[in-house]
Amino acid sequence: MTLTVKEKKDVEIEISEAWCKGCVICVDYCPHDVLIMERGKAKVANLAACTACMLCELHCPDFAIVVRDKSKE
Amino acid sequence: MTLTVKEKKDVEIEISEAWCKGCVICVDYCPHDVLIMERGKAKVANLAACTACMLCELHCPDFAIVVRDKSKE
Amino acid sequence: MSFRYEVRLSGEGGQGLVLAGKILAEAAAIYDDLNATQSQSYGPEARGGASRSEVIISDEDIDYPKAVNIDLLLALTQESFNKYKDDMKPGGIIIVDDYAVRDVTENGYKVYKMPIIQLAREKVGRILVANIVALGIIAGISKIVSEEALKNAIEARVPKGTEELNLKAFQVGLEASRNLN
Amino acid sequence: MSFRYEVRLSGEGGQGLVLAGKILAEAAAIYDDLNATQSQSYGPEARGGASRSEVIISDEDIDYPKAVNIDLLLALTQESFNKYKDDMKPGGIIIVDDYAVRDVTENGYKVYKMPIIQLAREKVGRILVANIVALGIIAGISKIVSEEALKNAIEARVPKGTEELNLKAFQVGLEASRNLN
Amino acid sequence: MFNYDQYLRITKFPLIWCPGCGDGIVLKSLVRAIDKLGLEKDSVCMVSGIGCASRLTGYVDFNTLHTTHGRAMTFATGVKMAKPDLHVIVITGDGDATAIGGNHYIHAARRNIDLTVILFNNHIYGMTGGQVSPTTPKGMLASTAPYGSMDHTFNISGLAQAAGASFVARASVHNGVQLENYIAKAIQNKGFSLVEAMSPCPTAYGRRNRLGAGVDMIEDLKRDAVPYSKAKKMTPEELEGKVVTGIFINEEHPECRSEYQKIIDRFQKEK
Amino acid sequence: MFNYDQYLRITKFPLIWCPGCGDGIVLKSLVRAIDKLGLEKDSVCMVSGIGCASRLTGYVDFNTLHTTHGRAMTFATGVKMAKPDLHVIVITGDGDATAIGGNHYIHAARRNIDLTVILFNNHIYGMTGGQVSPTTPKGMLASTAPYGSMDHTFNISGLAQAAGASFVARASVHNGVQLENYIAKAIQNKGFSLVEAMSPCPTAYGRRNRLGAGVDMIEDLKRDAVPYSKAKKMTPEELEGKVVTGIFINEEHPECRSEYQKIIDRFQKEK
Amino acid sequence: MSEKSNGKARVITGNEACAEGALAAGMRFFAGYPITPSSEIAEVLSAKLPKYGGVFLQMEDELGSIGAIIGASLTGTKTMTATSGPGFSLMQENLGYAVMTEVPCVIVNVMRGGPSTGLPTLPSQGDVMQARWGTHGDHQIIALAPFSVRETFDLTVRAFNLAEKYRTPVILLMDEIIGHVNEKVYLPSEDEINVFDRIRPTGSLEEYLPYEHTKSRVPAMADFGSGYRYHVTGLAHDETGFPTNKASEINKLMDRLDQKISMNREDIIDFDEYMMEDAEIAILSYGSTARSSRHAVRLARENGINVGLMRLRTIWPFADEEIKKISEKVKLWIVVEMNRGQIAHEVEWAVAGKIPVFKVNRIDGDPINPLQILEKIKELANVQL
Amino acid sequence: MSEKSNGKARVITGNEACAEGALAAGMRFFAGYPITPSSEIAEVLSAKLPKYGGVFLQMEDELGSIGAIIGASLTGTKTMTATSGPGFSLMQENLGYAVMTEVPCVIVNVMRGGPSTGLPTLPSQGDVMQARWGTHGDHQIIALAPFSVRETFDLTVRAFNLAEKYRTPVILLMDEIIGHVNEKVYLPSEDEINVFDRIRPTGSLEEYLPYEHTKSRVPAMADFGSGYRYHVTGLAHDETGFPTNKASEINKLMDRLDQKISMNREDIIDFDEYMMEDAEIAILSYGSTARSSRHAVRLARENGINVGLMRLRTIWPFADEEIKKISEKVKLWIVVEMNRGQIAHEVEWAVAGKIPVFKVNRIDGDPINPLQILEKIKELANVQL
Ligand SMILES: Cc1ncc(C[n+]2csc(CCOP(=O)(O)OP(=O)(O)O)c2C)c(N)n1
Ligand SMILES: Cc1ncc(C[n+]2csc(CCOP(=O)(O)OP(=O)(O)O)c2C)c(N)n1
Ligand code: SF4
Ligand code: SF4
Ligand code: SF4
Ligand code: SF4
Ligand code: SF4
Ligand code: SF4
Ligand SMILES: [Mg+2]
Ligand SMILES: [Mg+2]
Repeated sequence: MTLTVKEKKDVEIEISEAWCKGCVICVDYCPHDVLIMERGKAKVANLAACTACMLCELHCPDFAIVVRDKSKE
Repeated sequence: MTLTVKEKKDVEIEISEAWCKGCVICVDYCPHDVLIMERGKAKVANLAACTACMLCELHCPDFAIVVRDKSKE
Repeated sequence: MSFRYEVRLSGEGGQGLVLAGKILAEAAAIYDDLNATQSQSYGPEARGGASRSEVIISDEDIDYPKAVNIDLLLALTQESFNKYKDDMKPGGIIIVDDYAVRDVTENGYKVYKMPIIQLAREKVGRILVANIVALGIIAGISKIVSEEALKNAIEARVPKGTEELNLKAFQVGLEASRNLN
Repeated sequence: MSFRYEVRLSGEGGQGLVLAGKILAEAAAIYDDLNATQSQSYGPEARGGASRSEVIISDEDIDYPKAVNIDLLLALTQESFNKYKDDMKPGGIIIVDDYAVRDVTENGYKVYKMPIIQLAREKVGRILVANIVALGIIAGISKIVSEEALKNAIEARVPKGTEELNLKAFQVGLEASRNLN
Repeated sequence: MFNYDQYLRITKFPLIWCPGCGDGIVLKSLVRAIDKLGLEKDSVCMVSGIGCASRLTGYVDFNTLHTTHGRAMTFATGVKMAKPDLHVIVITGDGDATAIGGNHYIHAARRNIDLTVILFNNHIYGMTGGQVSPTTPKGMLASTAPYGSMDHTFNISGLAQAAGASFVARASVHNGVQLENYIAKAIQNKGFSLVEAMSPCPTAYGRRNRLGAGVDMIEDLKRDAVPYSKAKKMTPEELEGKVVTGIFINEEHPECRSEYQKIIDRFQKEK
Repeated sequence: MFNYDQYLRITKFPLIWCPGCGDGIVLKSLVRAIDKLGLEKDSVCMVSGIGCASRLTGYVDFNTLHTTHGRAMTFATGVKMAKPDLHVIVITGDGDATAIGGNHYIHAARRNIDLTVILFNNHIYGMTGGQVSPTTPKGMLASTAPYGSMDHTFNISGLAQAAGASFVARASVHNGVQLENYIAKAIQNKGFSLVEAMSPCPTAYGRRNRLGAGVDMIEDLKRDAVPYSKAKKMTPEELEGKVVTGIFINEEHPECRSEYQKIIDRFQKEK
Repeated sequence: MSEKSNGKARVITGNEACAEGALAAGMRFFAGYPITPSSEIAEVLSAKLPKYGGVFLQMEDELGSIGAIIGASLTGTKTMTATSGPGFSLMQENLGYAVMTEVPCVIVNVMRGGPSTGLPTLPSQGDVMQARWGTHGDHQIIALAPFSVRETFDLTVRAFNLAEKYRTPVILLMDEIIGHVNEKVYLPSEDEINVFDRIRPTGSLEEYLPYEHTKSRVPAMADFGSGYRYHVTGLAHDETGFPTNKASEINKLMDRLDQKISMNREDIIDFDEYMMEDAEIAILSYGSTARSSRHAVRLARENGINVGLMRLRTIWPFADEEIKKISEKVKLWIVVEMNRGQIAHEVEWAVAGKIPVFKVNRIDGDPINPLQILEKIKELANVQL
Repeated sequence: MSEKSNGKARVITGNEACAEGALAAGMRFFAGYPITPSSEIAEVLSAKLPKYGGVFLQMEDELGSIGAIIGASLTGTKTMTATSGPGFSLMQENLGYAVMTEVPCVIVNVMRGGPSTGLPTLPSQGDVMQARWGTHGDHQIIALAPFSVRETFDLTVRAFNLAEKYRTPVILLMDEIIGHVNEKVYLPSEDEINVFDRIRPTGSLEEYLPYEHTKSRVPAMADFGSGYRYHVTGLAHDETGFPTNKASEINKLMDRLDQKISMNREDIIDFDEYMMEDAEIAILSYGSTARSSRHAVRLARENGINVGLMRLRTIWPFADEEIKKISEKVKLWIVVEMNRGQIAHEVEWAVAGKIPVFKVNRIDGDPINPLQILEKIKELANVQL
């Protein structure tokens, strides 16, 4: 149920399909159009653009999106 | 039960013994020492001094004192 | 055989009759080792109006704590006398303040008209202790509790600092009752 | 002999199944002059989660308004199908959305897998009217209420201004069911 | 002399209140205010809760309603909404209105419903024998505050204002005329109007705190009174222990029942 | 990433809240604030009433208490008075706290008891399907206000201040970080602390009033937010329709349980 | 459940029917606080009352709601509130006030699962005894329970009529099933409905005794503002309405309050008998469980079992004498209800050991299925008959 | 009523004894709102609790008072509130919450005349049925009624013990006479008193089931803050304490709540028999009217009538089986109470018609005089025996 998108970048975004309710809030908050909606769930469309600003994670009401900034770990 | 003190003056003070609870408020308010307490009830002692200022009547909590200013009637 | 002695103290709110009843009960129960109950009736407002305090003294368990067959009635006001004079036992004792209670229709009772409030004012100096003066009179007339017990109970129960005043009031009452004999 | 026909509409909150049930009941009761009841079950919160709406249609008084022996089950989601598929009458009709409900263990029922939501989206243009598309399919397959009655009921019940859209949805459903034959 | 009798149920007299209780002075001011405004007796409805102050309704010859503890405001709201022509006056105590009845108090104020509330503030639960009230000043004794009241006290008038009242005033029984004037103004205001009447309770509050008889407590109220105009220029320290009297707010804002009438007028034909 | 899981009962997920409901955002801020302060999980007690917001207590791994409608404040008061070491946090809605629970709300504030109240203000009764609330703005529709809400709305924060609260702040879910900061400050304050969290209810409020989805309502909150510092310089007309955010009060005054401790300390030997 | 009438057929819920019945009975003031599963009553009335010139008011809580309807009723208006268990608990103090002061009003409780917050969206009949005894002090109460949407309309009207006739609050005990079921009904037109209005005084103000010990035991009731100025208090009071502590006056009041209900029990008590003529087994039920029971009776009859149904429309005062009478004809009772047997206890009391009383209960939020009852019937038919 | 003990004799009221009993039982948190005739309990405790390191809190109302004591109890503290009829009505919602969430606490109701404001200073026993059924939803309750000052002390201690043992609110039903009568007592010393404390969990947090279906039906209860983090809700819940709508889980909870009382009825039910050995007439009474009854029994015995007294100390759960057993030995019952026969109704139910049940009642604020009872005894002795 968990879609993990990994790329060679330092950022990793995890979206739980089971918890995501498709409210579009994360998409709305993302300053870099990283996220899109697909069949009622959020999805990472352009991970490369992600700056790990965390706005999406901060405001997802359903704890469905997790952004890992590995450079900070 | 009603003590009516009539004098030739224009003022008449009526104190209901049944209703008076002896709280001394009228005596305290009277600027001219017209009233005194006697055996736990208010009593007119010096009607002549009364100026019909009405303070006693205004503040008797038990509706026990009535001041009639006949000059005004 | 066991005995049950019923006392009703009546007057108006603020005359300290609940306290007097409690002292009487404690005297009997704690110091004379009898049983005793005290109860009171409230007006609709628990303040003002006629007041009633009842003490039952017995050498047995007291089941019913209300007076139904009164041995001794004290009345400090006419209103309270009128309201609470029923339920007297034939031959019972009625003690009234002679000034406040003018109208006593006495048939079959021992009636004592005593200047209770006057004694408090004149001999003790404070009307407030009329209740304790009355206790002295009750003790003297009824002998239902011992003087000693009542003194102890008074000392234990009245506000600190007023013990002497109250004991004096008790003494005044006691003596007034002695003068009757 | 009298008949009792039980319909259960299931899906998730927001799919309009309560409204669909109400329309079905009104079609039967008001326009086809039968008796009908509609009732629903709520989750603990009356919002979200699996939703169930039941319609009983009969030519007699309906005492028990809950489905116990279901003639027709509609399921728009897998979750609701799993939760509400019990109590089917042997030989009863099961209509599911072919995309959302993948897992149907059919033994002894007439199962119709229909692209209900897809029809709503593609042929009517709004997913929201899938409930009415489903009504069209139900009408076509079960014939338990007349097309006329359902059309009247839809017109009377849907929000003003959406009548045409909904009637179209109904028609789409109806036709989809006709293509089955 | 003022002829109170026409407004009173004198067969119920004497009043049950204790000697020196200030509640009777408020009652007098209230009657004079009604007389001054020339209100018909039949047009006045007085609603009270439970408490010493709330017994007032038994003594006045209006449509009178002695309700349950804390709920007077809600009964009054029902009366007013159902029969807006009545002048609805709520009689309540500090405990009745702001302890158990606090919610209805702030909501009636919020709605700005046309009620006139006379709140008798004696800093104590009088009727039940002197328990601590939300208005008992810090440090004062009460039967359930044997070591002195501990909590912050409500500013009753301030609370009504914050909640939405359109008329708020405070006066004390030491000045019966002022009280009368404020009550009259409160009745005239179309909206939620509060008159906080400071009234001594010698029995349940004064005695335990050695404040003397009612007459002494009235003297204290006289001494401590500070007019609002003057108070505005004083520091909190200077105001310590003072009783600010005056009209704190007197504004017009939309009144609940009148607003509802607009809805009725709009839809009544539609039935 | 922030590791929420350690504070959550994830087996109870997904949350019951509707898609786009803002309550989850407040929950997140709350968890981060607690983490920031480094509170022990065992030392935290969360108490809620009834309503959508109040379902929060089921999802957090603390000592959690889901009480009756409107009474959370009183249960929390009991917890705090009996076990002052616990950090007691009240989770409540606008209806829960200021309609049915209004009295306990103002009294808890009056006592300045050390509770942290997170009040989810979504302008509506969400749980019961969209009835009008004391905070529904005038003119807005609700299932029991089909012709538009008629009454004056409570200024929830202002009311807490008037009643005696020592910390009062407002933030909205559009700014989760600010919310987190205010909550942390509120927990740190020893006294009654209110954080009014503005949260969208798309289902029961947004839909009926055609305000779009949750995401749209959050955009509106973003648009309408005015910092307190700026708002102080604005006229009431300019503030019309705005949501003032910021810390309105942050003062120290005597706290109920600590004051009581003084009494215990004074008398405990006396037994 | 769809008795024909002049009107046209509608499909509405019990909650809607309750609102309609109230309007038909002349209710013009509603105050309430939302709670599942009763909220729709308020919602319908918030839209409709202004059209009738009436007032809808959402109060801050249930304590306030019942306070407001009592106040409004005193002005001569017919008033109502609606709630469910938790709110009903909060109304108990003022419910007693309405009994004591004899203020007509109708309180609707759409029962859901309890105790406490319990099962907010699921049906129950768990508040039946609370309706009888929820407020402090000895008192009488009237409570009605409808079993269909149409009957909800009818009993709502009746609730107002009884409230007005006997100057007393009347409780309408619905349950979630009845409140939420959509059902076909023909609602009666205005002229098909009997509406009773409280008796108002006609004499002079001086003669008016608002709590007069009349022969009917129901004193005339004046509207506030109509010229009869009088006093209303929840304290024990005399015939003039003023507080008293006199035992004789108190007894007079208490007896009258009791008698106005107990003397008129035949008028108030209402029940329905279904297939009882030759019944050997009698089922007793009310509200939605009476539907399951009736269904079960039909099924049992098909199985050749002589079973009938006594369906209470009036829960309080209790139909004990009527039950006693039936007990002489039948062999046993089965009491069916969505609680642990609250009314069964009263049936046992009424029957006083003459014949056995069995129970079919359910308290888990699921409605009682007719088959559950049928099973019990069969079991008892085999063993007992 | 003054059973000797080590202590020294004191003359105190029932209200004072209640406060003393609570302290002796370990009560350390009291929240209340004043009301006649219970206020003295709060007054005594406001002075004494700080001396015990406990907390006294006057709340804004009764709704808040019961909320506070439930909250405080969850921290592991023994808690109490005291009120009278009107306040008891206001506590009903949260009383049900305490039942549902199984939070021990003691609620004292010093009964005064009702309904409504009624007779605030006069005695009554009118809230007996309310104690049983006042809150919404089906539930079990424990209620005790003392008949003397000393027994008030004892039953207050017992109320706490039962509350702790069965994780449930316990109601102490006093009446104004017991509350206000001053009586001689010897209070027991600490070591003469049995105090029971709730069972606390000992296992790991992970294993802890706060609503476990144990054999005893009473799950261990953890203190908030002690490391067992769990969830408490008034919604129907499973063994973990989280809300559920599953019928099987709900039934499990409801049955356990019922069984923990019903399975232990013998332990909870407590009554006293006085001169019952050879009694032909049995009086049943409780609280202060049991004093009048005992007095009457003595008088009747002096008249040669074989009468005895069954005096209930536990009102709920009801001693129906015990009554049934006694009914086999006596010829008739007389139930004496200051209401219209609330417990008499239950006696009639228990007796189920085997022998007649008569009543002596009073509802005018006057206590029942022993002579009133004696008269009834004599009348029945003549007619029936
Ligand atoms: C529900 C309820 N709780 C408590 C009481 C007891 N009670 C009667 S009056 C009162 C307080 C009165 O105080 P306040 O309102 O200040 O009026 P006052 O007597 O001081 O005028 C209380 C607690 C009651 N009658 N009803
Ligand atoms: C005594 C009582 N009355 C009414 C209800 C029904 N009820 C549950 S939640 C709620 C209102 C919720 O509104 P709010 O507090 O704003 O919370 P939200 O759901 O909006 O988060 C109501 C009226 C109840 N549970 N208990
Ligand atoms: S972390 Fe920032 S940039 Fe990356 S997806 Fe989230 S909102 Fe967009
Ligand atoms: S914000 Fe969260 S719930 Fe909403 S769409 Fe994005 S991931 Fe899904
Ligand atoms: S009227 Fe004035 S002067 Fe005359 S007695 Fe009264 S107070 Fe004194
Ligand atoms: S003010 Fe009134 S009651 Fe008081 S002493 Fe004077 S006359 Fe009597
Ligand atoms: S107790 Fe106080 S408020 Fe009540 S009547 Fe007496 S003095 Fe007035
Ligand atoms: S109804 Fe509103 S508040 Fe409740 S969960 Fe849904 S969106 Fe959130
Ligand atoms: Mg006061
Ligand atoms: Mg809300």
